[in-house]
Amino acid sequence: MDVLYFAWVRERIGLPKEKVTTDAATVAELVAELRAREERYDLAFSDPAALRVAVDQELTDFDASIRNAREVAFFPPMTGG
Amino acid sequence: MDVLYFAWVRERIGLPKEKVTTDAATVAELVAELRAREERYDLAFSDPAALRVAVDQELTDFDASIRNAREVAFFPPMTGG
Amino acid sequence: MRIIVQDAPFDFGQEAETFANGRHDMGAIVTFTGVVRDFRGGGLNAMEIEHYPGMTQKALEKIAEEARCRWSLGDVLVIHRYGQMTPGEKIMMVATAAPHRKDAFEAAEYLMDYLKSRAPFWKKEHSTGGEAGWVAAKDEDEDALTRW
Amino acid sequence: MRIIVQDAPFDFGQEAETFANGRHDMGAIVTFTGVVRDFRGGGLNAMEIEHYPGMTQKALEKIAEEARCRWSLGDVLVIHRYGQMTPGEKIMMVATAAPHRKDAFEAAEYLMDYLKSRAPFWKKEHSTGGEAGWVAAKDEDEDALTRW
Repeated sequence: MDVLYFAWVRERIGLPKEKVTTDAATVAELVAELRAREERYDLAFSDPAALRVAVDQELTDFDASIRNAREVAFFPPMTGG
Repeated sequence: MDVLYFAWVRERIGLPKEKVTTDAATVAELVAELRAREERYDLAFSDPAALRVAVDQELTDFDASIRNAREVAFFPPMTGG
Repeated sequence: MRIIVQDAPFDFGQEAETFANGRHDMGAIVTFTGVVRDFRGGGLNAMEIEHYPGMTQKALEKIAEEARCRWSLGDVLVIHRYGQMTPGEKIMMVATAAPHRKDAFEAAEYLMDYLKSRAPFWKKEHSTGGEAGWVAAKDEDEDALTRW
Repeated sequence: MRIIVQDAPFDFGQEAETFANGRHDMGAIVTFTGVVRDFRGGGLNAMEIEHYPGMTQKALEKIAEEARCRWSLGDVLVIHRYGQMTPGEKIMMVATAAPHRKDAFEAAEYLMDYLKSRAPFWKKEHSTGGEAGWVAAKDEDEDALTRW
């Protein structure tokens, strides 16, 4: 699946998008996998309360399933308007 | 003093403005004087709750003094906007 | 602050653009525009607005000043027409500029609520059938003032 | 209904005018415009807005559709820019048309509240001194959603 990062999450991880192959069933499991990879991931995800997630471009939460998901995106709380 | 009429008050009385010489101390006393004049005045002022008054171009109520007033205006509730 | 009372039409887009431009300290601009609405299914030939010339400008200025006291505003614009208008024509507009959107929205709503029931304008509708009638004030418009 | 996401500037006056015109059944038009605000006393060089291209349009459409379900609206317009902007430039606008002013105002405020915290935009401020920082979401913006 594609994993996307925006705003300071993108900056901390150092890339906007990557392909990830995972058996994670939920967003939270995917986050745990990513954090275990490298320090920059661990740092970016260190405060989950400061993050928002969208699965297939719909806002959801960290308990959400990512089975069959094509795209998961992580970002800080939005500041539009 | 000048007495002005607007909207349907003007139409019922049949004129927009007239000079009135009066000893009335309040708006209510002026209204009583006008009603005693002719039926068209009596009709126009028959429901005081349906009327609003301005003394010298400031909204006020029927108890207001008109001593030294230059201009008293009667009209229905406003419908601007 | 600009308060304009006129019989001529006004250019809404141009007024909105001018009002919104060149203010680097105001993050939020709200406009409200009132349009002559046709009766359901047609039948309104014209809307006539009578006003009290000596009092109108002062009454609008007082309402706008009160809004500036209550909210943090950078600017206020009020334009209100009188005379004859046809369906689709713009009757009036207000605009507010504020650092924050809450102030801009609340002040614009306040201006509209007071302008509806405290500014000396009266509307008369002329139907295509030739009948004419004064628009009655609505209880809900008077009630709207109680929230401020 | 028009939902536009673009990096180019938009012509606020023209958009407002076009939106407000030719509707004989809508008595009330409300617009909100967000402007890049300079820091108090100057110091903001540029505002950069990042967005999530695949999701933005859909998220805005969903918010606008929800507003149309909740209020009696004739039309809705949302324009939101992304990319680099300087102080005084317009970031976005919403416009609502309704038979009555209460619906037009409430729907515009609803659109703004949701657009602030539920549409995938992120603001970064670049100071004249060369520093840059992401704008933090405000608790009050999240709290604003609870009123709907």
